[in-house]
Amino acid sequence: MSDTMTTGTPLVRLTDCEKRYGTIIALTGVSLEVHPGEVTCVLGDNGAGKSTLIKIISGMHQADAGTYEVAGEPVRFTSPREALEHGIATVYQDLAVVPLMPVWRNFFLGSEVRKGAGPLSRLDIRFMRDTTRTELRNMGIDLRDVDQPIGTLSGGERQCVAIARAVYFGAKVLILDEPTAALGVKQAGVVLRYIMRARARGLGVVFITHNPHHAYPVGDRFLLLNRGRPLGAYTKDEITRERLTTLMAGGEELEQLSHELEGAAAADADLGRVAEELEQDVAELSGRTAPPEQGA
Amino acid sequence: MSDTMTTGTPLVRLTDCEKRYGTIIALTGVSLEVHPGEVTCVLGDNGAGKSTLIKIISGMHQADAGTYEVAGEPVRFTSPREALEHGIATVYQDLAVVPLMPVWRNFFLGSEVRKGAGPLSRLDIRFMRDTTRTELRNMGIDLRDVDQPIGTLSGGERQCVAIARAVYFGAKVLILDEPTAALGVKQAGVVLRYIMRARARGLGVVFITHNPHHAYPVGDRFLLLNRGRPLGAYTKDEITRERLTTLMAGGEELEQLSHELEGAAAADADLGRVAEELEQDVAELSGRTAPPEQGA
Amino acid sequence: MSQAADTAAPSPPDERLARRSPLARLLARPETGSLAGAVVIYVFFFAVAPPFRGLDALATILYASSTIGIPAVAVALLMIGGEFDLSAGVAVTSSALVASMLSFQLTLNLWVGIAVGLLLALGVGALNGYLVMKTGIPSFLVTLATFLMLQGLNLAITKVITGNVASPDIADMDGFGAARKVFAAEWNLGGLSLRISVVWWLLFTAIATWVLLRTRVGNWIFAVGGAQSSARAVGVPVRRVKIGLFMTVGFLAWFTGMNLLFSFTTVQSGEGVGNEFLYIIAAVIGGCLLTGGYGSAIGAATGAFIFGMTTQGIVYAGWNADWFKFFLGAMLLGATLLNLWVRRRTEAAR
Amino acid sequence: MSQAADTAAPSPPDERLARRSPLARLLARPETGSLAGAVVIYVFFFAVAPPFRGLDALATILYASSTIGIPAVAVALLMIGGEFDLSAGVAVTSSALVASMLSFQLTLNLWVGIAVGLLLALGVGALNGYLVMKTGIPSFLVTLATFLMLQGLNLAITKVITGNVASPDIADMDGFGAARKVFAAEWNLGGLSLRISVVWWLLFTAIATWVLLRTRVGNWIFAVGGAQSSARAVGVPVRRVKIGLFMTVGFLAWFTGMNLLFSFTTVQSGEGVGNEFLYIIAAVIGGCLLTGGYGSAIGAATGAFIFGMTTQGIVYAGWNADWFKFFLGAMLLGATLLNLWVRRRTEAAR
Amino acid sequence: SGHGGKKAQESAADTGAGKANTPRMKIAMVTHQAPGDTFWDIVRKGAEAAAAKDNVQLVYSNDPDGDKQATLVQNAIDSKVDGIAVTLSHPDAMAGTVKKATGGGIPVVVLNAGVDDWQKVGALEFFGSDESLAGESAGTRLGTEGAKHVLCVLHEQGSVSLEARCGGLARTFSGKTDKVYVTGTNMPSVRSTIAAKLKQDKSIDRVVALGAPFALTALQSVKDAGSAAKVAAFDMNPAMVKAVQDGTVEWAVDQQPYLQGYLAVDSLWLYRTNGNVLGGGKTTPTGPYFVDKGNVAAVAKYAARGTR
Ligand SMILES: Nc1ncnc2c1ncn2[C@@H]1O[C@H](COP(=O)(O)OP(=O)(O)OP(=O)(O)O)[C@@H](O)[C@H]1O
Ligand SMILES: Nc1ncnc2c1ncn2[C@@H]1O[C@H](COP(=O)(O)OP(=O)(O)OP(=O)(O)O)[C@@H](O)[C@H]1O
Ligand SMILES: [Mg+2]
Ligand SMILES: [Mg+2]
Repeated sequence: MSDTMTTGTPLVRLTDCEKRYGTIIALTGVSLEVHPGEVTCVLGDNGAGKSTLIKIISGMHQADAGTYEVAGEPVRFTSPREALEHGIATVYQDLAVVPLMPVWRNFFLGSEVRKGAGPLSRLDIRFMRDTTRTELRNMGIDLRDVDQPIGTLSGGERQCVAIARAVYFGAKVLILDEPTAALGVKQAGVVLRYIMRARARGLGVVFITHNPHHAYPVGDRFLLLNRGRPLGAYTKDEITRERLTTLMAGGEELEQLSHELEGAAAADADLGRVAEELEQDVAELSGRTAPPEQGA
Repeated sequence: MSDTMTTGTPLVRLTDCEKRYGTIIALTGVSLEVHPGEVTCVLGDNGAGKSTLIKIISGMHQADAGTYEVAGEPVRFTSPREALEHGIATVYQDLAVVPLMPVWRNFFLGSEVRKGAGPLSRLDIRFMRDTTRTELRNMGIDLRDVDQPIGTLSGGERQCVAIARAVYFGAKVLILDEPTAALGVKQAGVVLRYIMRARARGLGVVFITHNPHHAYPVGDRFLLLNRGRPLGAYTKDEITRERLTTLMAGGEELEQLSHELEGAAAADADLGRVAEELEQDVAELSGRTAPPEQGA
Repeated sequence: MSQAADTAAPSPPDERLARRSPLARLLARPETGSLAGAVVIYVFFFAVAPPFRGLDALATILYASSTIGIPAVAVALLMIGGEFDLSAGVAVTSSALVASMLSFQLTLNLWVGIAVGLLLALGVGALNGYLVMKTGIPSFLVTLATFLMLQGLNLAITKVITGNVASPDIADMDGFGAARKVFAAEWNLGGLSLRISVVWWLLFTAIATWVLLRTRVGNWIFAVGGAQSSARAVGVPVRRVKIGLFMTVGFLAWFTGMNLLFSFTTVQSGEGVGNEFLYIIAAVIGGCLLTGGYGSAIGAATGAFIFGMTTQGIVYAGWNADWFKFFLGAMLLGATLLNLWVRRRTEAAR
Repeated sequence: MSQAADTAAPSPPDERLARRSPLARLLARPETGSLAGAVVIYVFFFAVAPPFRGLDALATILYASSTIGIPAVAVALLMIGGEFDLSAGVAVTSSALVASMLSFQLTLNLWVGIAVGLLLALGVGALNGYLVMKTGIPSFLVTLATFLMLQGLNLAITKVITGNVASPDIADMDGFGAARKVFAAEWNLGGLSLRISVVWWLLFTAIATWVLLRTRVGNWIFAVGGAQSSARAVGVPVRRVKIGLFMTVGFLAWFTGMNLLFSFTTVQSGEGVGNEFLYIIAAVIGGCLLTGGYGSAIGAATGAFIFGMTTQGIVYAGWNADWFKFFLGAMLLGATLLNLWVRRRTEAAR
Repeated sequence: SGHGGKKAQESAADTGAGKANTPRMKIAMVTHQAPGDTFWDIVRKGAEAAAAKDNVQLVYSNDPDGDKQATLVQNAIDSKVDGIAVTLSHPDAMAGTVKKATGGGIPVVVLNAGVDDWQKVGALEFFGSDESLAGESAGTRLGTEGAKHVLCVLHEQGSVSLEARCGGLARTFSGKTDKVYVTGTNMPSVRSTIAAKLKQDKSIDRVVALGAPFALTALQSVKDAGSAAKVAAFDMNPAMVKAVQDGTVEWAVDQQPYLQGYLAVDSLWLYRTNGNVLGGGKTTPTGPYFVDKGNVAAVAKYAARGTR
C-alpha cells in the first residue's frame, strides 16, 4: 500500500471500511484511494464485495464502520445526490435506469437541462434528444429512436446509455462497475478510450472489471478483494501483468481445468481438440512467455 | 451456409426468421441450425438481434415470419414452458430470476422436485437446498445462505445461479445468452467447461458471447448477425480464428483507436505508454503472428 | 432447516456471516412483526377494557375476525400472485343470494342451491382471471367492472325474483340443518359460544400456508407475483396459476357467503359492498405487498385479527362512539409502526 | 419532435424501422385509446338518450366529472409516482369543514378559514408523505390510517363544535361572495349553466400535463414511480418528490373541498368517504398503472369524464335504477376493452 | 322437498286498481337510498302503484351522497320531467338544484326527509315522518315501559336522519341513552359489535335498532352477549312482522313508506291535472305509527306482500 507514486490529497479516501447487510458481512477492513489523473482498478472474484465498495463511494449505501473523505474532508453521504454534487458520477452494475422512460429522459435523469427562467423554465427537449443520440453514436450505438423506452433496448445498448451518461456528467471522479460486461468488442474499446481520456483530463477513475486485459493497460493502482477482505493493493510499479492475471484468475484452477478436459479426451477425440485449445488460452492468460511484449 | 459437417435432422432449425416489436424490425431473414453434439455460436454487435433470436428459440417470443422446427417437426411455441418440455433450457441475458425469492426456490422454479404422493405431495426442500448449494459450489460460488433472496446476490452470483439451473435441467438443447458477462475468470472457465461437457453428452448448444477467445475454441458453427440481418454463417472449417475475431471486433476500428491514442501521446507521455499496450492487445486480438498456436 | 444444509456440507462457520442468537432468528421471521402488533393490541385492550378480558369476548372477536379472515386468506394469496380482486366482497353476497333464491324459488333442497352458488362463484373467479390474462387489462379495472356488475345483478335480480331487496327466509327448508352445521354451527360450551367459522378460518389459513411454503403451486404463486415474465421464462404456467388464484378467491367468497346465509337465514342484496377492502386491508396489515411477490397467509390471518380486535376492542372499551374511526386509524397505524420497529430491531441485532 | 432529431442527424431512413402512416402515429399516442372510449360512450348515449343530447346535459356531465376530475389529476400524478392516497376523499371534507367551522365559530372572514383549511390539507399530505418515506410502510396503509383518523375527526369534531353532523351555513358571512366566485361560480349563458369548476378542472389538467412532460419535476415523478432505487442512484431527490406529490393531492383535495363548501354553503361531516376510490378509478381508466411509472393527466381527466358520463348517461337514458351498477360496470369494461383494442390495432398497423 | 320455499309463499293478492286516462306524464323520484335498503323498496312500491294508476312514467334514481343526489335532480331537470319528488336528507347540498327546478316551473314535492327545509326550496308538499318526533315518541314509550338504559344502533355514521331519531329518543327518554355505530353492509360485524357493546355495559336493557334488518341481527347479539335486553326497532320488513308477532321484537316504529311514495307521485299528478295541493302548506305526516303485538295482525298480510 505504497503512497510513493502520487502526492497531494486524494480525491476520495476510504479507510477501514466495513459494510453489513443484516447478518451478512459484505466488506470489512477495506481501504481505497482515488487520485486525480489516476485509474484505480478494483478486482476480485464474484461476490468479493466490489459493487458494495463502490456503492459506498457513490452514496448509495453508508459504511457501518470506517471513514470516508472527499478531497480531504470527512463526509457522510446519505444519498447519491450528494455524491453527484461532489462531482462523483457512477455507472452501477445494475445500470440504474428506469425501464418505462424514454432513452433520452433516462440519459438526463437527475441532471435535466432546462431553458427559460422562473416558472416558465422547462426541459430543453431538443437539446437532450440530440445530445443523447450523438453521445450514443460516439460509442458505436446507432439507436433507431431515442424515444424508445429504455427497457426495450438490448442489454449492451442499455449499458452504453449508462456509461455515456456517467461520462457526460462526471466532473471529478468517475466510477465504473463492470462497464464492459455486456458490450461488444468495438463498444468495449470505446469505453477504454473514455477511461483514458478522463484520466488525461485529470479525473480520478475507479474501474471494476473481470478482464485483466482491460485492467492492466489502463490501471494505475490495483485493489484486490477476496470474500469481502483486501487481498492486496498495488501500484502499477509493484505488480506485473502476469502476477495480476494469476491473482485474478486463480490461475492454478484454470490450468487444472484444461488438464481435466485432457483426461476426458482419452475417451473422446473431439473433446481433446478443445482441451488443447483451452490450454493455449490458459497459457496465454496466466503466464505469457514472450517478455518483450510487456510495456513499461 | 454449408450442411457438410453433420448429417441427420438438426435438433432445432429456424428458417428465414423475422421479428418485429411494433415498428421496430429486430430480426429479418435469419436462419439457424442446432445439431446434437455441436456448439452454435451467435455473434454480433450490441443490438444485432442475438437475444431476440434466442428468445424465439426458447418460446419467449414468436417469430412474425419464418419456420421453426424441433427435431424435424414444425412447432409454434406459445410459451417457454413448451420449449422446456422439448428439452430446451435457456439462460436469458436478463437471467429471469424472481428477486424476492430465495436462491434455492429460484434454482428449481418451474421444475420443482417433490416427494410424497397425491394431495400430500410436497416440495423436497432439503434436496433442493443441498443441490443448489452443491451446484453453485461446483461453479466456484460459495453462498453464505441459499435462503437469501436472490435479489441480494451480487451480479455474478446471480448469473451463476441462472447458468447452473439451465445446465442442471437442460436435456437436449442448451441456450446461453452471454453467460459469462458478469463472471470472474474462474467462473467463466467453469462455464466453458460446462459447455464442453454438454457438447460431449450430445446436447446441442447455442452460445452467445462478445468474447472471441471464448467463442472460437468451443464453437462448431458460427452465425454472425449485424443490425438484425445475417452477416454470414460458417462451420469451424470455413473460418479461421483471425477472421472471426476481425469480423466480431470490427478489427479496423480497434486499430484506429490505438493509432488515435498514439497521436495524443505526442502531448502526453503517460498516455503513450497505454497506447502502446493497447496496440499489443490489438495485435493479439485481431491477428496473432504465431501460426503453430492454432489447433485443428 | 439450516441443519439440512450443514449435513450436506459440514463446513466451518462462514467468516462472512455475523452470528445471531436463536431469539433474533425467531424475531426475524416475517410473521413475527405483525404477531407482535396483535399481541400488543390485545394486551392493551386487556388492560383498558374489563369486558374484553372474558373468554366470551375473545369468542366474539374471533368470530368477527373470521368473517374477514376467511376471504382475506384467498385475497392474500391473490395479492402475493400480483393481482387484486375488488369483486370479492359482493361475490360473497352473490353466492349467498343465488343459493337461497334458487332453492327457494324452485323449492329444491338447499344443497342444490349451495352447489350452484359455488359454481357461480368459481365461474366469476375464472372469468376475472381469464379477462385479466387474456386482455392484459389490470385486474383492478377488470374486477372493478365485475364488482359493479355483480352489485347491480344482486340488487336487480333479487328485486325481480322476490319483489323485495332481501332473500327469503330459508330456515324451514330441506337441508337447512345440515348446511348450518357445516357452515355456521355454533357450540355452546358453558355459556361460551364457539363458532365453526373460526375453526374454518384457522384451517384455511393452515392450508394456505402449507400450499405457499411447501408445494409447487406455492412456489409458482410467489414467482408470478414477484416477476411475471421471469416466471414465464422458466416454465411456470402463469395463466393457469393466476386463474386458479382468482377461483380460490371465488371459492372462499362462496364459503363466506354460505356462512352468512346460514347464520342469518336471509341476506340483504346490498350487503358486502366495501368488504373487499377489508380483505385487502387485512392482507396488507399482515405484510402482503400490494405490488405482489411477498406476503403470507398467517400474516393475513393476523391482519384480520388485528382489524377485528381493534374494531371490537374500541366498543368493549366503551370509548366515545363518535371517535370510533379515529381510534381505529390510530391503532392500525400503531400496530404497523410496531411491526416495522420489531423488524428493524431484529435486522439491527446481528 | 422527430424532426428535431432529423435535423441533428440528417440520415437516410433506418432500414430497421417499418414505416408508419401519420394516422397510425396519432393513434399510437397513449391518450388516444381512452379518448376513443370516451367518444364511443358519448355517441352511444347520444343515440339512446334524447335528454342527453342537449347542451345543458353536457354541462351537467362536465360538472359531475369535474368534481371527480380535479382531485383525480393529483391522484394520477401520485400514482405515476408510485404511491396511493386513500385519504384524499375525506381530506376534501376535512378542509371544507375546517374552513367553514373555524370562520363561523370565531366569526372571522371566510378567507381566513380558507387559508387554514389549505394549511391543514397540505399538512395532512406532508404527514402522509413523511411517514411513507421515513418508515417505509406502504402508502396504502399509511393513508388508510389517516383516512380513518380524518373520518373520525370530521365526525367527532363537527359533533363537538356544532352539536350536529353538518357544518353551519356560511352563506351570509364576510368573504362568501368573493370566495364563491373563485371556487364555485356559475354562469348562466342562455339557460345553460356553466360552472367554474369545469374550467379549473381543464386548467389543472393542462398544468399537470405540462409539468409531467415538460419540466424536471415531471421527469422525476415518472422516475420515482418507475424505479425508485434507480432514480435515487442518479440523484433524483426521491423523498422531496414524493412528499411534494402527497401535498399536491392535499392541495387539490382542499380545492375540491372549497368548491363543495361554496356550492352548497354547508358540508356533511360524513361526506367524501369512498370518493378516494373514484379518483383512483378515474386515474386507472385513464391508463395510469397501479404499480407506478406510467400514466398521464389527460388520461385521468378522460377517465373522470368517462366515469361521469356513464353515471349520468344511465340516468338520462332512464334505465331501471336497480340495474344502475350493472350498466356502469358493463360500460366501464366496454370502454376499457375498446381502449385496449385501439392500442393493439395501432401496434399491429406498422 | 316440501317445506317452506316459494310454494308456501304463494298467497299474496295484488293491488288491482283502475287506470287514469289523463295524458302520459313523466315524474322523477330522486332519493338518498343506499343500494339494497329494504325501506326504500317499499317507498318505490308505493310510488309505482300510484304511477301505474295515474298513467305516469316514473323515473327513479338514487344516491346517498348529497352532491351526487343534487346532480341527479339536475339530470331530471335536463330531461324536462313534469314533476319531481325528492328527499332532502342533505338539504343544503340539494337546495340550489331543487330551487332551480321550482324556479323553472317544475313542481316539486318532498318526501321522507327534509321536514324543516321543504318550504325553503319552494316545494309544494311534504310527506313523511318527522324523524325527531318519531325518536321522541319512541323515547317516551320506552320511558313508560320502564326501560332504564337504551342502546341506539346507528347503521351509518354521519346520517342526519339517524342522528335525529337517536337525538329525539335521548331527549324524551327518562333513563340513560348510549349509541353505537355499526357497518350496515357487513352483517357479521353488526352482530359482533352490538354484542361487544352489550358486554361492555351490562346495564343496557333495551336495544333500539334504527333499521329493520339490524334489529333482527341485534336479537342474535343479545343472545351472544348473554344479555337480557329487549329489542325494538324503527321501520318494517316482512321478517320484522314475524318477530313482532313472536314477541322477540317488542315493537317497531313505522313511518309508512308506502304512503310516502304513493302520495308523492299521486299529489304531483293531482297538481298537474287538477291543481290540487295537499296539506295546506303544512307537512303531511305519515308516521310515527307503532306496530306492536296489539296491531301487528292487521299489518302482517301487507307486510308479507312487501308493501308495509
Ligand atoms: N442487499 C444485500 N443483502 C444481502 N447480501 C448482499 C446484498 N448485496 C450484496 N450482498 C452480498 O454481499 C456480497 C458482495 O456483493 P457485491 O455485489 O459487492 O459483490 P461483487 O464483488 O460486486 O460481485 P460481482 O463480481 O459478482 O458483481 C455478495 O456475497 C452478496 O451476496
Ligand atoms: N421489446 C422490445 N421493444 C422494442 N425494441 C426492442 C425490444 N427488444 C429488443 N428491441 C430492439 O431490438 C434490437 C435487438 O435487440 P437484442 O436484445 O436482440 O440485441 P442483442 O443482439 O442481444 O444485443 P446485446 O449484445 O446488446 O445483448 C435492439 O436494437 C433493441 O433495441
Ligand atoms: Mg458487482
Ligand atoms: Mg442480448
